[in-house]
Amino acid sequence: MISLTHYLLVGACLFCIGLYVALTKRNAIQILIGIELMLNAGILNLVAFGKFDKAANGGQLFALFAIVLAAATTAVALAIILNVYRRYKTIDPNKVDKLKG
Amino acid sequence: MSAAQILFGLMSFIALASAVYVAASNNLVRSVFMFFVTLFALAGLYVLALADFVAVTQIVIYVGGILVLILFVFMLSGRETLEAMQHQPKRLWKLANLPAFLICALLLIVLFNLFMNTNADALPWIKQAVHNNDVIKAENTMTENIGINLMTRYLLPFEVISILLLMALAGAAHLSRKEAGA
Amino acid sequence: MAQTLPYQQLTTCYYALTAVVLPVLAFAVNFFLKKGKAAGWISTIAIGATTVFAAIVFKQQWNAPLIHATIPWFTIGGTAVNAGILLNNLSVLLLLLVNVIALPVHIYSMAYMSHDEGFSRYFTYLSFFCFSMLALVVVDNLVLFYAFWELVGFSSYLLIGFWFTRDKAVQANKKAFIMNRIGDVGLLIAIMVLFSQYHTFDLNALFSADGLVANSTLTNGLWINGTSTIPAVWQYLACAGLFLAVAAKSAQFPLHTWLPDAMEGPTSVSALIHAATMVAAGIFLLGRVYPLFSVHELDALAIIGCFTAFMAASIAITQNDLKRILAFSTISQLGFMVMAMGIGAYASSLFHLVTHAFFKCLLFLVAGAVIHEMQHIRDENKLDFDPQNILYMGGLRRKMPITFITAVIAGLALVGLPFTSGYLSKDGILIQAFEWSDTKAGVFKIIPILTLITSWLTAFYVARLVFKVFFGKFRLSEVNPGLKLHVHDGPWKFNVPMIFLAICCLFPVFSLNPFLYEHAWIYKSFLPSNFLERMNPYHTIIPIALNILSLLVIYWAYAVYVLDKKLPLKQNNWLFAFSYYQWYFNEAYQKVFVQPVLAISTGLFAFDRKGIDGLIHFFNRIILWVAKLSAAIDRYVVDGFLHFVVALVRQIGNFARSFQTGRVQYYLLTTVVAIVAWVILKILI
Amino acid sequence: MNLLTLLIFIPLLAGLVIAVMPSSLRGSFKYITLLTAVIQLVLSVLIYLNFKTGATHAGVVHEDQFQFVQKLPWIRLNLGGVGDLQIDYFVGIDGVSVTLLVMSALVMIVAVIASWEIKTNLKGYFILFLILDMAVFGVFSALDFFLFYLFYELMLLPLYFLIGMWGGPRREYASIKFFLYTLFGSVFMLLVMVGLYLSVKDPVTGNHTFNIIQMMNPANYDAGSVFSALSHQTILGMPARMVGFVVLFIAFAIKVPVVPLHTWLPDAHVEAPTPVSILLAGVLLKIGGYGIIRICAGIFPDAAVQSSYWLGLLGVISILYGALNALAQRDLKRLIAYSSVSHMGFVLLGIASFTAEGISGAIMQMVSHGFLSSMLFFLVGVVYTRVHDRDIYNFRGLATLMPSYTLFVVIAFFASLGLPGFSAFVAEAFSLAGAFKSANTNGLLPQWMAACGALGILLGAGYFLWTLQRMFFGTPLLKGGESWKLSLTDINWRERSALIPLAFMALLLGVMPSLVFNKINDSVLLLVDFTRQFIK
Amino acid sequence: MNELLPLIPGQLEDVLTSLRSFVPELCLSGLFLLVFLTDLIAGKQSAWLCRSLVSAGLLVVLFTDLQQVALVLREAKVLFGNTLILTRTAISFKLIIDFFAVFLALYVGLDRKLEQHPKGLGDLYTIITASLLGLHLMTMSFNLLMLFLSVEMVSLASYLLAAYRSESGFSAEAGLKYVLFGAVSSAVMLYGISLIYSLSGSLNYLGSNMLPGLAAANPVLAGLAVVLTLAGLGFKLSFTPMHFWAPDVYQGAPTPVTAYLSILPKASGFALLTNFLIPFLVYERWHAIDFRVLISVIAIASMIVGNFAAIWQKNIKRMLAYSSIGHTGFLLMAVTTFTAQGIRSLTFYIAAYAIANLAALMLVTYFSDETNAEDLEAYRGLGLKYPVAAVCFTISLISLTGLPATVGFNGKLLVFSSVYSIYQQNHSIWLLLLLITGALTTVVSLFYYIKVPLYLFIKKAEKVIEETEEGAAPSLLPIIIILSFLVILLGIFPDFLSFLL
Repeated sequence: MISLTHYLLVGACLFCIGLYVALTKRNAIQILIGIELMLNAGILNLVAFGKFDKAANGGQLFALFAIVLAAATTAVALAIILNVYRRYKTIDPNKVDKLKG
Repeated sequence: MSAAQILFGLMSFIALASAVYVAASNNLVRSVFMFFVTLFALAGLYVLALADFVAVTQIVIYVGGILVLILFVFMLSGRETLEAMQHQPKRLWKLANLPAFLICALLLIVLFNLFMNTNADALPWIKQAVHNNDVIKAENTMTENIGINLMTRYLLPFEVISILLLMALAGAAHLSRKEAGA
Repeated sequence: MAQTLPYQQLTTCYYALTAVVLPVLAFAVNFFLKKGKAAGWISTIAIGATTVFAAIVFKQQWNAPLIHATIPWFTIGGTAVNAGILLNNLSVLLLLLVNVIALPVHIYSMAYMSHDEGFSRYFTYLSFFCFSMLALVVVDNLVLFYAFWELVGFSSYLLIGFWFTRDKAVQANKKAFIMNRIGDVGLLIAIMVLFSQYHTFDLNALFSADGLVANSTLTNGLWINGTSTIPAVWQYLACAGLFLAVAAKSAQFPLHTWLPDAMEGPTSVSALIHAATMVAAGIFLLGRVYPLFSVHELDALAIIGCFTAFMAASIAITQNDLKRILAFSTISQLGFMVMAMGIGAYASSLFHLVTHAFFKCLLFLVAGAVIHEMQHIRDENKLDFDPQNILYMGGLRRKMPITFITAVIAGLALVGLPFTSGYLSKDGILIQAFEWSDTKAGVFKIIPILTLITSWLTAFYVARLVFKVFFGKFRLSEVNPGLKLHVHDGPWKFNVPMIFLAICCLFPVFSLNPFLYEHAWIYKSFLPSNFLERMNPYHTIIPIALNILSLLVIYWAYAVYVLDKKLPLKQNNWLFAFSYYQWYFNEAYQKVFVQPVLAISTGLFAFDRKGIDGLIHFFNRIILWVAKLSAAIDRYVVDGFLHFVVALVRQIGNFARSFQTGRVQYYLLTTVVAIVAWVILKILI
Repeated sequence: MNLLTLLIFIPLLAGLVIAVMPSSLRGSFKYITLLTAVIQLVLSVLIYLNFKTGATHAGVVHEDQFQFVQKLPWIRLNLGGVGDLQIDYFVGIDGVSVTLLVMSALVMIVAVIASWEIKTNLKGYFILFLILDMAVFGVFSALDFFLFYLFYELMLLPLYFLIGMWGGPRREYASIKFFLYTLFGSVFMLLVMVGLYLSVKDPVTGNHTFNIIQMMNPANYDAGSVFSALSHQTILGMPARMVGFVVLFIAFAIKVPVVPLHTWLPDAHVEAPTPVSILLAGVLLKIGGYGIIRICAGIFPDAAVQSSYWLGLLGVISILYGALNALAQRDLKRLIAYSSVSHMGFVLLGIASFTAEGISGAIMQMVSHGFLSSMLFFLVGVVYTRVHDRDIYNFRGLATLMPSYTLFVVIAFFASLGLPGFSAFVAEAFSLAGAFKSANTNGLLPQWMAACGALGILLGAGYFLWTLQRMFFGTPLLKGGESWKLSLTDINWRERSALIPLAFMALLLGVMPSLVFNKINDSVLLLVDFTRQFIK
Repeated sequence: MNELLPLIPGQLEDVLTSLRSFVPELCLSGLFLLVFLTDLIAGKQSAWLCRSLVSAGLLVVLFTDLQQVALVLREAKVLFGNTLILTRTAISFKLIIDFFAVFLALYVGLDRKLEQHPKGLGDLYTIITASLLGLHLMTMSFNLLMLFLSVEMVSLASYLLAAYRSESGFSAEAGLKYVLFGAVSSAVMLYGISLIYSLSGSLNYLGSNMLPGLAAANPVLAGLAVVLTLAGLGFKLSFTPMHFWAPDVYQGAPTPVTAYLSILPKASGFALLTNFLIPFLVYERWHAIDFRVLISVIAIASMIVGNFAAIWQKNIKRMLAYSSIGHTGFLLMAVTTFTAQGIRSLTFYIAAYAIANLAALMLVTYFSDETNAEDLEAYRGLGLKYPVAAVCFTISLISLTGLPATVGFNGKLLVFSSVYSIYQQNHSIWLLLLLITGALTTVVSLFYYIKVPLYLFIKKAEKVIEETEEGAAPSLLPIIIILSFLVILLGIFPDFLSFLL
């Protein structure tokens, strides 16, 4: 039997690593990967606890929806990143800072 | 220590280690592939949590979908893009990242602290679920269950997300389309 | 009229009202007619008619029970303020006096101002003044009193600044108005104190024999009225305010300096306003509110009056400007009146007011006539000299006999020699001053003695004036030998008024007995005080001593100014040209009398200029300085605070937007920091 | 049709007419506006003549005693839990407002006449002017707090533009300063208004209400509500009613303006075009005083009475400070602006006394100052339009060049400095008398305040006479030399037609103050009576 | 077989009954498909067709919205197995959303820059229609899954819209920032939701487990879970400290999209927020977070940040963005009451804000199209050249400031009264601070709002105003006038609006 706390702890680590990636990387795609890590932390929690929700199965289904949404978000984000690359010839979000103040 | 626990430890280690690599690496392609590893490891963890369907979806969508998509972007944007992306200055530890690191570490400590203080296995609702036998056992096949739920209880989200995907498709297609064609 | 008055009284009231209203009609007509010579006649006819009405009112009302007629004016809160007239001896006397003085001055003015561009404007103002003055004397409540009190000051302002292109005139009228305003504020405060204590403005209710004021007492530091009790300090404040009003209007120390400056106005105006009528309004006010003053307050009045009298007289001695001499003389005489009020010689004070009005007015008219001629000389010979300086005049008695004679009569009256009206009134004051001082501590003896000295000083400067102007030779022609001299008496418009006024300066007008002031009808009508039984020796000694010494002084003056023809001031280089004896006299005069007096005089004048005026300038500067300071505060502190707030707001805004670096990861970091901070806060608390 | 409603909304109608007229007819705009103003004057005079006096028509705290009342249900928002939001279109007048209406109507006409000098953007100008016009009358007649506030705020924007678009060189600064200052006050007023609304219930319908009159009756307050006198609530540790009063007072004090909230006024006046200065000084400042009487003292009599010492003190400070500042000015318009501060100080002092004399004096002062300040600003405008300069030091001897003009200046100056025979004298005298009497009758103000206030009269003489002497008397000497001499022609018939009625009114009210006092007396007495019960 | 089988008929029955209360959303879905297909088929001409289709369709949706009012007269309806709740408030929000969507649908075609977008506008309509479905769901969602899903749906649509003008660097940049910030937010929210699920085992707000589970858990952990979820919502509402994206995105996005972003997601976000928070408040054993204090602090911070930072802005869109942050703060003020009255004032204020803000942004488009003016400096003297538009601009800004005789004032008044009435009961210092901040920031907001009329009317143009060749779309100004007229009309007769809400 694997303790749920362990899942939570792994999820927390994943979340924080993902957050760190999202905060520090100088590349939009890497940031996106960081975000995926964060999402997976959430999904992990849902799945782990979904074990105890057999009838409604909320956890697992939520995880499924989340995965699909993550995919859609990524698709959209990548399309946008591609666009930015066409305009700015960089995908470092810190160099894309004409809008500020 | 049961096999499940060993597997859990292994999977978690792989997932976290690869995630740390993603965080530490500056090479985009490598980090993408390490992320691939993370996802696999996570899928393993899902299986351990008796969510085989989710694990499969994870692999299919992420690996088959997202990662491929990312690689597509590399190619669409041409060779020079890839090079530009790869040739980033080597900065494993930049001072500028320190605040982010600190805040993430702090958050992690806080979360650890909170989770350790919470006996997750003894939460009231879990006890109640165990009591009601509302727990997924290893022998259950949940695919059927998921199917029924998707068509009844979660019919609305299921339909909505289809529209969402359609919209995302239209939008993403619009953005990536060549302008001259319009 | 709201009250039911007997028919007789009603007509009297209407006559009095007509007397007041006619000048304002004249004013209105002149105001709208603008230019034109008719203005003079309109005003003069109006004042003539007014005089007639005033005389009728006087005849009917003199020594009759007072008439108090009112109509409701407005109601404010619980207080109904009435407008009305109060006719008693005091008011009808003044009503008549003002008219009797004003009519000659009007006639005189028609000639005096005939060549001035502002002829109609002049009469417009003059009528307005007459209206204000006449109204002032008949009104029955403090609000109206204050109103006309200030309007009188306003018309004086207009008339002083009549030649508004002259800077000095404009400065002078500003000064006059502001000084009067100080007095007005005093009066206003006094009125408000009275109102808050007695809840009425009615003069009759307040100050009649058994009025509210008479029935309230000052005990144990409290001012007790039938209904309300307030600290006595408010009574002092009321009296102080009233005194301030009197001092400003009647040019008493320390608010007297505007009057000499006011001589920038036309001389005829000086004659009417700044000699006879308006300046007497202060005395009139004292007469109206007399019951309010307690013994100590009266003492203070006496002291100040006496001091003013002496000071002004001593200054008058050395002045060379004809009108200024007269102005200081006026101040001095007003000082007498105030002092008389202070010592309780109520009747004498008012009596002196009347007599003084005539002779001082006359003196001004004389001065006007002389100045008129001097101006004529100046214009004819195209010279540049001050036509008012008596040093340029001399020997005019042959050229201008009528003027001369009237001047002498007025001068004698001013000095107070027997057979003149001045003797009657002044004597009374002096005698009563001595009697009064007997009842007081020894120090108060100074007051009658100082008064006595002032009388002699008066004699001296009057003599000096007359001798300088009318005796000896015409000094200007000595300097400019080829001078064209067409000097003569004025037209009838000059002479008739002067002769009329001169007659009024003689004793029969006031008393058939030329020596006993107690027999004067005016005096008798004002309830003389009780301690004047002709028992005590003052009644004999004082007139005799006074007059003999006065004559002596006049002789000195004659000796110095007519026989000598040289100013005693510059004696040293000129002395040998004259007889030894005379020189000796001059020397003695210098050493014993003139120099000390002159020293005091110059000192006082300096004090007047530097001290009081200086003080006023100082205050002026302080106020201006405070004004600048408050303007600076306004700009830098009050507005500065506002600008500070604006800057603060902007800085907060700047801080808020400083997070907006345009870097999305920075945004995320900030957000996460906020969340983590919240969590830590939550854990800590 | 209710006369009052007609009076309020006629300008709006005219504004719409102008708005739809083509610009080619721009020459007629001013005549339309003038016609509107004249109609308003006629209406207001009609109202004045038909205004009944007597203790049964006192108004103030008795809703049924108001006259020319029109009360229509307007907004009924169902808000769920707390009942309907009850807002009425409720206008009516009592003694406090009736004279101000007539005064405003006359000043409007003068302002329209002064508007002849406006040459640009006529359409916008007159529309804004008419909106302002409507708002002014609305404020004076509104008896519903919401309506009052609506009109109150409605004045801000037109004024902002009127100053900002047609003003002098620093108009941007002046207009924004004015706007922010006033808005600062009114936004907090809004908070108090809401608090009052939630504290007061209409006894008939049981809804919360904005009815000002009902807010004056302590019985209408919900037990336990913030502003209920019985519940002794506190806001930030201070008694709630006191806080409410202070906030409202600050809002109106900015309008009055009371030192130290006055600094918008000199700037606004200096930069505003003449007609706007006239409106600002003649009408808008009065709204501050009116608000203090009607709203502050009416709704929070207890707090007003408690803080009357401070009100009086502020009044005295305004009187002296304004006068001193006026003395230090060399811009004629600024001088007059500061003199307004000084004169409006009397209003505050009179109100603070809570005596019949004081309050009547204050109202009289408002009416009087309405005429006189309009006249003064009009007169400044006369010189300014001719040579575009107002510096006192740049002129000398104008009396010779412009005798009629000088005559009006003299009248206006002397009337302003409180010369008897003009309205300001009666007003100031009774404001002071009230303040003086206060110590004796209700013990609210110490006498020294009145005495200090009297000093303001003296200082007033100082700056006006100085100006007269410096600018008008003496031999003519102008900075602009001959060209100025040519431009400085004496006033024309149009200017006269504006000045004469003002001078006449100032004189008339000075001679017959009963024209005002008779109409206001019952209301004032009632108000004094009403406040007296709160004096401890 | 499966133990769920017996439940299937009941649940299908529930779905079928729920569909009856789901007509507007069904219509929207149909409309979406229609537009999507039209866009595909019609190709180049699609913009015009889609526009008419969307506008007409939205009118139908509006009509069905109105019909729903009758359904919930007595009580709220729970639909689709507790995933949605249909209340009167939700209908109000839907009405607001659909009403403004009609205007937006018209507006997007009237913006020259968007109109000239080389890839056509057809996709835009597709995205908007789909997002409307998301918005509708947001207003009704009563379930964490639905919450996440609908928020994501709207977010995705928003990213796409912000980045829509792919030829513009600004648009792309705005899209990038938006998507990155948004994706992190949604990840955070998902994590928060997962924690809530972990602690309670339930996704339904009113499920038997959710609140007891959370209340029983470690308060910090439960609080954290809720706060992380709120963070995701905060992103949609752009309240401080989740506001950072807003100025950049609002400025960079095409102006009609800015209008969309500043109105619709905000409105439904508030519906979502209240739906999410109210169960916590109703549940008396919940003590982990005092939402009233939390929301008050956020509201105060938002009002201060938004209004104060706006003072510095030179670009009008950016200024409006900051101001919209301030308005969010003000709206949160209404949320803090958690009463029916408060919610009514909330909807009223949103509607008021939306009208004025829409008008203002349309005017930004108008001036930008007429003279290429984007910054305040470029507005110099335009007021005299375009008096009608400038007057409308002034009116709408006055309404945003909240001065009387405009609808914004009534909104402000209602919000103040609702907060006040709560303050009267509990004397919370936070509410008082809220009121004071609200008042103060109103003054501050005037400071920058008035700059626009200042530049339009009062500052004189320094150089000749250059007009663009084609100028603004002719039908833009009439719409603006209608909106401005509404601002005034509803300012004087707010009953018309409150009747609908």
